[in-house]
Amino acid sequence: MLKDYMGVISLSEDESNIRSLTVHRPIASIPIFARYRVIDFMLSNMKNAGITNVGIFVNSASRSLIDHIGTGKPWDMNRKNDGVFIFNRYLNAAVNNDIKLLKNNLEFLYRSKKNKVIMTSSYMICNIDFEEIAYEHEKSDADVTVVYKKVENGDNMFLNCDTLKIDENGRVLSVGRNLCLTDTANVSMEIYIMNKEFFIDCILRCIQDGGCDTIKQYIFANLKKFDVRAYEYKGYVGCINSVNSYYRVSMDILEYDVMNELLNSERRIYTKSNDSPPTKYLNGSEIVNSLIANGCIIKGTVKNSIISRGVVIEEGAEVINSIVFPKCVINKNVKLKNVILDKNVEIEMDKVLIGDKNYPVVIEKGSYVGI
Amino acid sequence: MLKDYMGVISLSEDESNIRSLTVHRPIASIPIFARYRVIDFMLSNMKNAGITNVGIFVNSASRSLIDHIGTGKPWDMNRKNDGVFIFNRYLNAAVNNDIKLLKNNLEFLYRSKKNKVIMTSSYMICNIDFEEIAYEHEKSDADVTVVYKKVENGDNMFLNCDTLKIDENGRVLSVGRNLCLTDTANVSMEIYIMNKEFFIDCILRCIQDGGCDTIKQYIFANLKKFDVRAYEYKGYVGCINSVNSYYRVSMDILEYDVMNELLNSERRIYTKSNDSPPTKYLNGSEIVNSLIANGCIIKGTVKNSIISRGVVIEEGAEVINSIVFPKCVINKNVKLKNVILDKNVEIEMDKVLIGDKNYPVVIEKGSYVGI
Amino acid sequence: MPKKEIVAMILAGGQGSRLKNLTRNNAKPAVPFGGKYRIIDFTLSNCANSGIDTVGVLTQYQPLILHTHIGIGSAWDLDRKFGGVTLLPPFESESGGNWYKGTADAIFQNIGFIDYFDPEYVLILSGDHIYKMDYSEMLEYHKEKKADATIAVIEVPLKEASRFGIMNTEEDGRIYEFEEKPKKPKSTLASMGIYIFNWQKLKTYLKEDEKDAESQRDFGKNIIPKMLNGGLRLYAYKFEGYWKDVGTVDSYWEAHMDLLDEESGMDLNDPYWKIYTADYSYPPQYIGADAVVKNSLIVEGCIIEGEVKNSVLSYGVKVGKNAKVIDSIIMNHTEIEDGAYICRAIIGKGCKVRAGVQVGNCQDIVLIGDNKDIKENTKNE
Amino acid sequence: MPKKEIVAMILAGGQGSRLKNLTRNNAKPAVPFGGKYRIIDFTLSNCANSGIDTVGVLTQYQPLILHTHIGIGSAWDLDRKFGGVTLLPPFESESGGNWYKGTADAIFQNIGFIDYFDPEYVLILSGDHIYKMDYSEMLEYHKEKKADATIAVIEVPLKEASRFGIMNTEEDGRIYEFEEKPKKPKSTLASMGIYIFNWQKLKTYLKEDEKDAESQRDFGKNIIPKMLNGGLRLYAYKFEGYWKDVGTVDSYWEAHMDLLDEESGMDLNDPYWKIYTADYSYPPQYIGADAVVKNSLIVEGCIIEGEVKNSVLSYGVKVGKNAKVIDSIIMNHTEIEDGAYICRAIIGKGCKVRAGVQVGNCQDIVLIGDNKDIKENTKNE
Repeated sequence: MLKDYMGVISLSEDESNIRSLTVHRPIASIPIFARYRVIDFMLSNMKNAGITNVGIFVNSASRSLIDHIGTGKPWDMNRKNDGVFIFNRYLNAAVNNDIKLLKNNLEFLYRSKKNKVIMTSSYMICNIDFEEIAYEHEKSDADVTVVYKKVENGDNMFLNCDTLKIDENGRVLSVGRNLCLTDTANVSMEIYIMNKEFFIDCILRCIQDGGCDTIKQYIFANLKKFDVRAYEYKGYVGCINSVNSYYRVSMDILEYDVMNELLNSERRIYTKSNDSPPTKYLNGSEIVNSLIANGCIIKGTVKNSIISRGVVIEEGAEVINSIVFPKCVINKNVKLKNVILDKNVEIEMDKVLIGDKNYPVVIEKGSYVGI
Repeated sequence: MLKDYMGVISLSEDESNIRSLTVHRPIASIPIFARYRVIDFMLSNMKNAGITNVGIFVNSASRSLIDHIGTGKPWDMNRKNDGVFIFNRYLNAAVNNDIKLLKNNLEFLYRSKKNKVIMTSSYMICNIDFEEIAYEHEKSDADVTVVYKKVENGDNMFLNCDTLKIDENGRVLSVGRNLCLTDTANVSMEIYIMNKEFFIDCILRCIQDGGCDTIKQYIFANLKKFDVRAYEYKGYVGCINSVNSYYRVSMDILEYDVMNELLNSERRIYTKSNDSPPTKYLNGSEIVNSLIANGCIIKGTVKNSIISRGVVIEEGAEVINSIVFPKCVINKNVKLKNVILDKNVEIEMDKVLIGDKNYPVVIEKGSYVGI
Repeated sequence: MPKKEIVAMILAGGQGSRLKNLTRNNAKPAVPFGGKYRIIDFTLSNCANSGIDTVGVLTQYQPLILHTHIGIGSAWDLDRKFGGVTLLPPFESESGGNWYKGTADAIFQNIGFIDYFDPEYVLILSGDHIYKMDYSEMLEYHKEKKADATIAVIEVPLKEASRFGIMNTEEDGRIYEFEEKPKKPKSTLASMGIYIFNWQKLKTYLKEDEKDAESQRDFGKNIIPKMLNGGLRLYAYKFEGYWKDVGTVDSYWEAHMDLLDEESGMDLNDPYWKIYTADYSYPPQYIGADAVVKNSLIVEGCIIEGEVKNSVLSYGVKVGKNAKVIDSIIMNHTEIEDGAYICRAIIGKGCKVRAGVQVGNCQDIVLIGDNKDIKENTKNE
Repeated sequence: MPKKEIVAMILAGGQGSRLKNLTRNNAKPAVPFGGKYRIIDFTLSNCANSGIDTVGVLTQYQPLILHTHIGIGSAWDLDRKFGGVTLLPPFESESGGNWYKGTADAIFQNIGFIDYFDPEYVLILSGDHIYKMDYSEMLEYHKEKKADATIAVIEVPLKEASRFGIMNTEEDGRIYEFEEKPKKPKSTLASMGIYIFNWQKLKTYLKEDEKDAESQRDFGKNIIPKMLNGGLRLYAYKFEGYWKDVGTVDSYWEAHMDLLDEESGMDLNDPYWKIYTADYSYPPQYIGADAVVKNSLIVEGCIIEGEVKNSVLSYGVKVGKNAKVIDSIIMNHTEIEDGAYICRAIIGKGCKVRAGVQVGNCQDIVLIGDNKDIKENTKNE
């Protein structure tokens, strides 16, 4: 249990390629895998490592996030001392600038009795053992440890992610950006471990020196000065920074092994629960290779799809390779293929919506798709 | 119990004359009366009337407010259905504009099963019976009921407040602004009651027509069209919209009758509680006509003052006509007169700070006042 | 302190021994039901949905799971500043410790608790029935009739009436006679064990009954007959809707099959009458490529790779490839391995049914206790 | 499920009859203390501050106030997903209902609860002492000594030693003899009733003791001597600091006076060892223009217009003009009217001392129960 660590989740994430799902929310609170929000993974990773004090720093409008996190009870972080806190937009700051936000809330860091920090973003989905990484970090005596994944599909995933150039001792030499030109790449998972003192110092110097919008920029600009080590993560990582990657990661979870690794590990993923009844499958239903939440009523066909809480799928409807957010209604004989329905969408009887695997159709929250 | 009512607290309040206390917070979360925050009064008024669904709309940075409100447990509003919600700044809106904020969160209004709205601000401090007013409102068949106070000290308090011109039937004819030219005035307490449908309609029309920044402006611009009635409130009202008025209202509470009306009514005022021990008075202490919270250690003299939680007053120190926010330390032989200390201030031994009754000295949060 | 108009008291102390293995280490009201609920959730949710915010739960037999489940009542929005839910186990007082000797005695011993809220009315409920009922409507009826006591009744088939407490009423609903399990029933209105009393009246009768050495301290057997003898105004309130006493293994199984029947009138999906329960974080259900799922209720955490028909599966149940689960109830974290065949069975939590093993013969209902490792074909435990 | 290293069990079932009126309708651990606390808050806060997150509270005598006070343990941060605080009243099982017959029996009957967490160690505490202690340091000591059981002890004056259970130890702290209230004590190390046991060892001894018809089912009288006879490694852990058993009216009063004494070592203001309690919303204290307040502890909701010296006042106490409260403890919502004079008294909640009335003679301690209307001078109730 990492009793000396506090968590910092910086949600200064690039939303430019995932606008259609972030109209009403930051990436961190996009519904995912039928039951979760994106941020549940990093928050549960922290809980599972015994971290009880987490600050979430967010610049964009965060209504849905505040609702979701609440008192932090699902992550056992509803505590008198410590607990989870959301720090809101700093006036006039750009969305992907976290340094002012951190600076403005230094008190949170000072006040905590912890002396080390794990900083992450939310959009790298994984079920990871922070204890192991912290152990390696402390052993190495590095200033910063950054976690990365050696990917084989860098040519069509992880677009715009940081890539690390590493020497034989694991020290980070330089940081680039994945433009999907090669298949293999060392993609940074945006997980950083360092001493709290060092972290605070970076924030202050970054402000004083100017020129950096984010704390990682400051660290990467000083790779010669700081000892920054890379830790290779071998498990599954899903990167949610575009509609396309959101869709692909969602399809990944339908593979049993990925599902098992992410969701059925001893390290459980926690989320806010709702008072939904069991899902009711009626006689005409046909379900193949799908992930389904509670509270649904299913009379139709569901194949290779992800169905969130409280969805109704009427007789004769077919939902294929699609992702359905909570409380959608899919009426009789509707056909959906390669579609993402945001919350509270209703599709009228007999409608057909077919998207492309690489360009899934996205229907905005609350829409009624009729004639 | 007002089972059909929801509450809306709009914190689009003019902070221009109270800057020194609102650097880190909106007016709503300024500490007051040793134990409370300004918003506790309106929120408790709502709770005491049986209102269980309240939206708080705030444009300025609201960290301390979110901390204070939490899940709404102190006001029994930690509910599965209904409850208290904070709606944050709408991007790029001016501080004293509530209409965009309301418009952007119409879902909160639509989703509620209540059909009437009580809208208030936070800065008018009173312990008021909303049930009585709602009863009168419903009897009158008016579109809107607005609550006002006939004041006798309008020439030096209630600066910039709305003043109502009322006909013999209680209908509001026009709305002016108190520039402290006369002593008597009908000061609006910014409490409005109307149907939810009417309220939503006002929001939408206000946006469509343009020209109004706040919903009250829209209502007041249409006094010919709408039937707006005034309800006279006879109890104590303290208006917190300048440092001067904050100081005077604080001194008011030291009068037994005001204290009794505001704090010891059957309608209790609720607030977040802390784990503070009882206050310890030592042998040398002398306390006269003061309001003191838990968790203090008092060895010195306190006269006509308000001492918040966790304050230490050492031997020989004198605190007179002053207001001390939580966790201040007042060292030996310090003399304070007509002073406001914000949170976490420490005053070095032997220091003397003397302000004027009309211009109290304000020491900023976290300051160390030494040599 | 403001007073409360009505306080509900839920009798949740019974063992329910006819539920056999299901209540060996657990009180009947805390027996799992419907995949994610416990039996008492229905009564507690009825209280919450009826606007009753002050509830005492009388516990006695093996209450640990029940106490843990209810906690401070947050799941039912009953964690209130004044009122809310209070657990009332038997307690020791200066005059010694007393177990609850009967339903009426349990209330008698907690007169102090009820008096604290100074209510006009008391609603007596039992924690082991499956139904959805708006108690506020029953209270309206009680007030309208100016009754001293109102008893909820339900129409039962004439041939079954002799198994129940039967109310014989005037045309306007006033009860003139109560017969406990009559051989020749005169009516078909059976008591549901749901009573509204004027508290002051009830208190008087409870105190008198406590002095009666012959009394069994039971509402049905003692208090109601005494009230009738005393000339009090007792009225029957007719309930129309689904109601089931799940007191036996058979009725427990039937109630689950009713959940699967669209026509039964027990709909768990009603947004205006939600059934609340303590909720857990499990992953969504995973339905595999070769799975078949028909007419079933399944909750989160299940992994289905075989066939599930007419069944109710709780948290974290696994059904392996080519396994079949038919007409059955499977409790949490039980694993049905590949090729196993379950038919008309109730299987407790944490069991393992080994590959290829058959449980049940599709005729009698087979009940398997918790944490069993079933390696051989089983028709009766 | 992950296991827990240590589970704490707090014995909170006792009546504490020597506290007289204070425990007529309330268990001793729930008796108010120090203005805003209840006695058990100290033990629960010690658990929270020592990082122990799994706590069972064994209740028996009049537990309603205690149960309501503890709730799900939020005040002590003990509302945890796995672990937290669990209330354990006596319960009925298939073999019938059993009241707890002694301290050891109470633990014996809850073996199932402890086993659920599969702990290495069990910490046995009582809920009626006032002290601040870091149990994690005691656990460290226990591990260091490779002990089977560790008993916290405190040095007492030799002349008082015969009132306690006395541990006779080797130089390294190993206990070779335990004497319950010895006439000629060989040492001055008194047991504080705080034990750490290796759970598996304790379980064995509890099971054996349960078969012993002669046993009183008590840790001090039966389990510890049997362990010593069995050659187990028992160590004494010396506690240095404030510790007070508030079992009598006198010691209860003294403990309050200790709170007022800067030198006593019981500091409620320590930010690193907060004492937590269920907290209420009351207005700040109002100290009027003619009031005198010296060397006293006062909490919110009080209105002081008279004189208060060397006293502890709870929520909502009113002291009228020219009234004097000296060397006294006043419980919540009691009103001391104008000109009344209170000296060396403990006055229960909700009392009214009428104008000019004198309570106490400044010598013996006078104890007044709850909700009394005192119209005449009172020296003893």
